[in-house]
Amino acid sequence: MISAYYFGAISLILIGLYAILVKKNVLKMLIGLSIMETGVNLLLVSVGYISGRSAPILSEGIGPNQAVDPIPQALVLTAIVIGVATTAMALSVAMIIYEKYGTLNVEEIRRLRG
Amino acid sequence: MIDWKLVLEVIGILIYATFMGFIFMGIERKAMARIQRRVGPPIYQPIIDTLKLLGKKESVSHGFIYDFGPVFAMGASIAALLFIPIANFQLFSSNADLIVVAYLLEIPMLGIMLGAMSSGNPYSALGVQRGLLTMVAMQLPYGLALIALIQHWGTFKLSEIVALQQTQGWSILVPALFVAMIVFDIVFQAMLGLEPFDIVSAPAEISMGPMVEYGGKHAALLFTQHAIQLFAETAFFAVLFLGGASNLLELLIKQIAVLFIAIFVASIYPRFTIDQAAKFFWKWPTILGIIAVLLTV
Amino acid sequence: MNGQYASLLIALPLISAFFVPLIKGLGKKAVKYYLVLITALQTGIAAWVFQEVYTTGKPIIVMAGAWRPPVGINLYIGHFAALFVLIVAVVSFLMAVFSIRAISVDPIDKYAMLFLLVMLGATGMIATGDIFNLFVFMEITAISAYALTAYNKTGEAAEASIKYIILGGIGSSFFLIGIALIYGSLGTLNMAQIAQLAGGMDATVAQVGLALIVFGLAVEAELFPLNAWAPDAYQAAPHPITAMFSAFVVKAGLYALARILYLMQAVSSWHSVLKLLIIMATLTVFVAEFAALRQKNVKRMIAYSSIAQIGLIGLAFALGTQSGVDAGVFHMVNHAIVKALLFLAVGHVAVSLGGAEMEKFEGLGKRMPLTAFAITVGAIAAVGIPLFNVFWSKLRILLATLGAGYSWAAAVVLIASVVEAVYYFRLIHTMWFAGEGERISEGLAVSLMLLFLAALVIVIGVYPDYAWSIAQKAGNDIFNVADYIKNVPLMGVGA
Amino acid sequence: MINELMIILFAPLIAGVVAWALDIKGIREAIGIIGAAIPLAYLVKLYPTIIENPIDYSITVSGFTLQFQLNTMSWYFAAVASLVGLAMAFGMAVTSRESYDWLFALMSFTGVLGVFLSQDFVGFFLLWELMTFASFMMVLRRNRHESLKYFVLSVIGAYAMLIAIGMLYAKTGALDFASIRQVLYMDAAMGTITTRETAIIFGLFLTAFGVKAGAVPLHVWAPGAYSETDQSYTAFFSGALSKAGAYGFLLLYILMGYKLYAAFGTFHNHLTFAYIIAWIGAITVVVASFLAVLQEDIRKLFAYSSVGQVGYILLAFGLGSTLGFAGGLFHVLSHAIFKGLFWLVTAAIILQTGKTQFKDMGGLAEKMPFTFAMGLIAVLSLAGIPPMAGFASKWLIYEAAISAHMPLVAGAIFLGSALAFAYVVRFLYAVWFGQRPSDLEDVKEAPLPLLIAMALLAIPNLVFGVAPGLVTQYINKILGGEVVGGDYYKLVTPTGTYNALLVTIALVIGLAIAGLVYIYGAKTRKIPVTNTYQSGNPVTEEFNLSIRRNFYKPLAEALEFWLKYSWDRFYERVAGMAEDFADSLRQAFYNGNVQSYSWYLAIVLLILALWGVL
Repeated sequence: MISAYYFGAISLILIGLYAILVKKNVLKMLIGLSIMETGVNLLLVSVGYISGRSAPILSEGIGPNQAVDPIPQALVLTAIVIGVATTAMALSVAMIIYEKYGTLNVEEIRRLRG
Repeated sequence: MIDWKLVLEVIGILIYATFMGFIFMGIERKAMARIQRRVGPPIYQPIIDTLKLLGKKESVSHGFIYDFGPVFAMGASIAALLFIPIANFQLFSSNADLIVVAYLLEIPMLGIMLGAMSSGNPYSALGVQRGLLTMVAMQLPYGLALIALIQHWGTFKLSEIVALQQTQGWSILVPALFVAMIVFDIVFQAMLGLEPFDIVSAPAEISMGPMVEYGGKHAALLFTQHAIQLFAETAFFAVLFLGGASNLLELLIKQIAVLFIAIFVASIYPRFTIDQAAKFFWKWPTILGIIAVLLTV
Repeated sequence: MNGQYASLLIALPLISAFFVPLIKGLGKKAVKYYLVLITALQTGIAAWVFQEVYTTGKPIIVMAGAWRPPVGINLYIGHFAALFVLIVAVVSFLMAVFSIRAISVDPIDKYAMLFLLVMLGATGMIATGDIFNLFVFMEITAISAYALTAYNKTGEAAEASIKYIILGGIGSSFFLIGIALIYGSLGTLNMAQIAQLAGGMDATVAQVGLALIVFGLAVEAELFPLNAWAPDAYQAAPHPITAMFSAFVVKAGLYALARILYLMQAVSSWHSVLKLLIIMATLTVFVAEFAALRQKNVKRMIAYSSIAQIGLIGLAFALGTQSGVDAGVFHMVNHAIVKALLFLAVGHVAVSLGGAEMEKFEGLGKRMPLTAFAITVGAIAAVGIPLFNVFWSKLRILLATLGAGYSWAAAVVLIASVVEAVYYFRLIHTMWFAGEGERISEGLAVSLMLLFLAALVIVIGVYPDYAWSIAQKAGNDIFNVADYIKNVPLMGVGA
Repeated sequence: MINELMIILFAPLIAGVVAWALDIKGIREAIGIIGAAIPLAYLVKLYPTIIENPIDYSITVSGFTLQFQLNTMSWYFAAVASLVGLAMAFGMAVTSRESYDWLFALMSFTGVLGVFLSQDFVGFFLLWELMTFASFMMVLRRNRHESLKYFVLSVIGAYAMLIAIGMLYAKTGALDFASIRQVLYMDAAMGTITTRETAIIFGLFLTAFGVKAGAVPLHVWAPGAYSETDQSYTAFFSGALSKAGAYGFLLLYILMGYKLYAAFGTFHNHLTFAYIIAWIGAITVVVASFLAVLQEDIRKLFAYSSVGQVGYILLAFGLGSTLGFAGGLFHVLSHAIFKGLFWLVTAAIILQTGKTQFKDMGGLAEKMPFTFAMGLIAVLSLAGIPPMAGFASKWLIYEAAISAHMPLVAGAIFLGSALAFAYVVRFLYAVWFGQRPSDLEDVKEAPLPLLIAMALLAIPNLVFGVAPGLVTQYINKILGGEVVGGDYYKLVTPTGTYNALLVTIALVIGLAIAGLVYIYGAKTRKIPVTNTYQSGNPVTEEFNLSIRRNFYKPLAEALEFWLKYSWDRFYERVAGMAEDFADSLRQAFYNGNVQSYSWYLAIVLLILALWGVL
C-alpha cells in the first residue's frame, strides 16, 4: 500500500523542516514552513488514492466504486486554506519585524529571552 | 508529726559539718604551708577569721541581689549537705539520688555568681566568667564518672550505693570505677577551686575573683558556705568511691585522706589558663571517662 | 430549548465576529461593549448547557446538518466539555470587561473579531467529536492567537508571534500527518469510532500516528522541549489575551491531548507513550519553575508558573489512572481561576503603572491595595497553601502520582513547588513590605472582578466538595471511553 | 451543637480573621485574647471526659475524611500549646502593632492545635502546612531572607512528609492513623513493604519532623526565624510549634514503631531507629548549646537554646523506654513554660529598651524588677535548679538515659545542661547586672498585659517544680501504666527517687539559717553599684568596665577548630548554586532564537523516531 507518493510527500516535509532548521532568514523559514505544509497535504491526498480509479466527481460514467476516496480531498481543501491563512499571517508579522528590528536574521531577533 | 530525732540529727550534723569544714580549711592552709616549708596559721584560723568578719561594725551592700547571693549560696550548700548520707545518719538522703545531690552541689555556684554580678566590679565579672567556664569544662567528665558509677551499681540512690559498697567492697576496687575515681578526683580539684584549677578566684590575677567585693558579714557567709561545701564534697567523694562510713570517725579519716590528695596535687601544679583548662578537661578526663563508662555498660 | 441550541455555542461567536465591522461604524466604545454583550450571552448559554448536562447527567450530542456520525461531524458536550465551555465563556467575559480598559491600540474591531475567534476555537476544540474538526478548530485558535500576540505591533510582540507561528506551524503539520495516518488505517475521523477500531490497527502505524498526534498537541499544550514559544507569547500578548491563553487556550490543547490519548487506549504502545509524556510533563514543571526563579518581569514570571502548572496537569493526565485524570481536571479548574486572577491583576498593574517589571510592584500594597491583595491570594493559592483551592488539587495529583508508583516524578514536582514558593513569596514581600507610594484609584470593574475571583479561590479552598464532585464527573467523562462510545449514536457504516 | 473539637480547633482562626478584618486598636486585642483563651477553657472543661474515653469527630472535605480525636496524649500537647498561646495573646496585646500579626499568629495556633488533634494524614498535612505558612508570614514581614530560609526548609520537610504519606497510601491504601497502624502492624510480619522502602519512609518522616523540631542538620532556620518576628509570638513559635516536631516523632513510634523494629531490628539491644533519634537529639543538644553560649544577640541566644532544649525531648523519645517517653513528655511541658517565659522577658526588654545586642544592655535589674524576677525564675528552671519544673523533667531524662544503658547520650545531657547554665547566667549578667549604659536610664517596667503573660507562665514553673507528681500522674495515664511512681511531691523510678517538696523544704531551711546569720550580722550600708571601683566619681561611657561583649571569648578560642564549619553557610551555598543553576538553565534553554527552538522540536521528533524503533 506504500506508494511512491508517500516518499514524495515525506521528502517534501523533510525539505521544509530542513529549511526551517538551517536557514537564518525568517522569510526562508516561512517558505520552508509552507513547503512542509504542502508536503503534508500531498500525504493527506495520497492516503485516499486508490490506484486505477478516477477523480471523485460523480457523473454518469463514474459511480462510488470507480472514484477515489473523496474525504481526504475535502480535508486537503481545508488544510490548504489554513496553510494560506497561516502564511499570510506570518508574512505580515515578518513585515513588522523588519520594520522594528531592521533585520530578518533570526540570530538578531532575540529581545525576548531568558 | 515532725520526728524530733531527725531535727536534732540535722542540727547536730550541721554544726559538726560547719566546724569540720573550717578545720578542713585550716588543714588545707596548714598543709600547703608545711609543704612550702613555712609554719602556716593554726588549724582553727578560719574560724577566727569568720568570727572577726561577723563582728565587723557595718558591711557594704549593693542592693538586694548582692545580699541575696551569699545567703542563697549558703542555703543551697546546707540543703545539699542534708541529702548526703553522713556515716550512719541518713537525714533526708532516702528522698533524693545522685543526680539531685550533684545538682544541689552546683547551686551555690549560682548564688555566688548572683552576688558577684550584682556587685558591678569588673574583676568579679571576670571571676563569674571563669567560674562558668570551669563548670562547663568539668561537667562532661564529671557526668561520665557519675554515669560509670551508676551503671556499675545499677542504682541512683546514695544509700543503696553505700550499702552495696559495704557488702561488695569499695568502688575503687572495681577497675573501671578506679578510672572513674581518677576522673572524679581531677574534677574534684576544680570543684574545690584548688591550685591547677583555681582560675575562678585566682588571687594574683583577679584578686579573689567573685569574692573581691565582699567584706564583713557577706564574706563570713561565703566562708561558712565554703566550709560546708568542702565538707559536703569530701563526704560525697567518700560516699561514692570509698564505701561511705559506718561512723563519723571513719568518714572523717576518709575525708581527710581525700583532702590530702587534693592538697598535694594543688601544691605542685601551677595554674591553668581558662581555655587550656577547657581543652585539658575535654581531652584526658573525658577519654578516661568514656573508657570507664564503656567498661561498665 | 432542547439540546440543539447547544450548537449556538459555536454559531454565536462566529456570526457576531462577522458583525463586528458593522458595529465599528458606531464608534470604538460600541465595539468594546458589543464584545462584552456577546461574551455575556455566550456565558448565559454555556451556563444553561452546564446546568442541563449536570442535571440530566446525559451528554448533549449535536449533529451538524442532522447527519448522524460517523458521516456527519458531531459535537459531544459531555460533563467535561460543559464545564470547560462555561470556564471559557466566563473567562472571556471577564477579559472582555478588562479589555475595555486595557486595550488602547487602535484597530479595536480587529481585536474584537480575533477575541471572538479565539473563544470560538477553544470552545470548538473542547466540544468537537471529530479529530479533523478538532484540527480545524485548533488552527482557528492558533491563527487568531498568532494575530493577537502580534496585536501590540511592537518589536517584541512581532518576535513572539513569529516564534509562535513557526513552532505552532510545525506542530500542527505533524498533527495533520498523524490524522492522515489514522484516517488511512481506520477510514474514519469520528473519535468514538476511532476508539472502537483502535485495537485493530497494525502496531507500527498506530504507534507512529499516536506519537505524531501527541507531538502536535504537545506543542500546543506547552510540554517541556516544545514550550519555548510560550513565555515570549505570554509576555508580549496584550494583558487580557495572556489571561485567556493561560486560562483556557492552552488547556484546550491539553484536553485534546488527553481525549485522544485515552481514546487510543487499545493501541499496543500506549503505555510507553504515557511514560514519555510523564517524563516530558515532569521536566516541564521542573524547567519552568526554575526558569521563573530570577525573573525581572513579573508577567513573564507568572507565565512560567502557568506553564509549570500546566505541566503538572499534563503529568496528572499521563498517569493513566482514574484518580490521576480526576485530579488533573480539578487542577485545570483551579488553575484557570488562579491564573485568570493573577494575569488580570498583573495586567491591571501594568495598565495603571505602565509596565510589569518587578520595580513597579514595590510598595504595591500601599498604592493599589486591592490588586496587591488579589495577587497575594493568587500567589498563595498557586503555591498550594491549605485553605486555598490549588492545595486540594495538587494534593490529589501528588497522591495519584505516588499511587501510580512514580515517586521520582512526585519528588521532582515537589522540589519545583518549593522553588515556586520562593519566587512567589519574594513577590509578596516586594509588594507589601518594601517601597513606598501613595494610594491611586483602581478601576471599579476590575476591582469587582478581582474580588470575585479571589472569593472564588477562597470558597473552593475552604469548601472544595462541590468543585471536586464536578471534577470527578468531568474526569470520568474523559477516562471512561466505553460510555463515550455508547453515547455517540454511530450509524454502524464504515470501511 | 457544633462539636467542642471544632470550637477548640477553629476558635483562634476565626478570632484572628475577625481581629484582622475589624482592625480597631482596642477591640482587636480583646478578640485576639478571647480567641486564644477559648481552646484552653474548653480543654479544661473536657478534661474529666477524656480521662475515661477519647472524643472523636470527623468531617469529609473533597472526598477526604478528616478525623479528629481528643485523647489523653493530644489533650496534653493541646493544653501545653493553649497555655503558651494564651500567654502569647496577652504579650501580643502589647507588642504587636498590626492586625496582620494577629491573623497569622492565631492561624498558626489553629494549625498547631489541628496537628495535635488530627487522626489522619490529610488533616495532619493540611494543618501542618497551615501552621508552617502562618508562622512564615509572621517572619516575612520583618526579614525576607530569614523567612524564606525558614519557609524553604519547612516546606521541604512538609513535602518529604507528603511523599512518605503518598508511599504509605500507595502501600496500605489508607490515610487515617488507625488503619495505617493496623496494616503496618500486620505487615511487619509479611513484609510487603521492603526494608528499603521502610527506610525511605522513615528517612522522609525524620526530615519532616526534624526540620520542625530543629534537629541539628536542619536547625539553621531557627535563629533567624525566632529572632525576626514579634517576640511575644516567638514564645508561641518556639514554645508550641517546635512541639509539633516532637509530637511527630511520637507519632512515628505509634504508627510505625513495630514495623521499624521488624525492619531494622536492634543495635546491641536498642531499637536501631530509636538509637538514631536519640543520637540526633544528643548532637542537637550539644551543638545548639555550644552555639547558644557564643551568641551576641539575645534573641539568637534563646533561639539556639530552644533548639537545644527540643534536642532533649528528641533524645528522651529516642531512648525507646517508657521512662524516656515520660521524661520527654514532661520536658515538652517544662520547655514550653520556661522558654515561653524567656521569650516574653525578651519581648519586654526589647519593647522597653529597643536594644537586642548584649553589648547595649546592662543594669536593668533596678529598672524592671518584676521582669527580672520572672527572668530569674526562668533562669532557675532552664538551668535545672532543683525546685523548678525544668529540673524535674531533666532529672527524669537523666534517669531514663542512664537506665537505658546509653551512657554517651547521658554524657551529652550533662554537657548540654552545663552549657545551658552558662548561657543562662550570661543572659543574667549581660542584661540585668553590671554597668547600665546612659541611654537606658529612663527605662520603665513592661506594660501590664505582658506582666500578666509572664506570670501566667511563671506560676506553672514553680507549681510543677515543687509538685512534679501532678504532671507525672497524668503522663502515666498517657503511657497507660505506672511509669513514674510516687505521689504529688515525690517521683519514684525503678532506680532513683526525687522528693521535690523535701528539697524545697531543705532549701528553705538553709536559706533561713543563712538569713539568720545575715540578720544578726552588722547592719549594712547601701552603696550604688557604680562607685565600687571608681572610688565615687561617676563611671563614664567610654570607660566601659563590663565584659558583656563576647563574654565567652576563651570558649570560642577553645572551640575555634569546630566553629569553622557551619551548616548555615553550607545551606546558603547550596541555595546559591541552585539559583545559579536555574539561571544558567534558563539562559541556555530559552535563548530567544526561534531556530534553536525549532531544533528542540526536531530533537523530540528524532527521539520519537528512535524510540519507535527501539
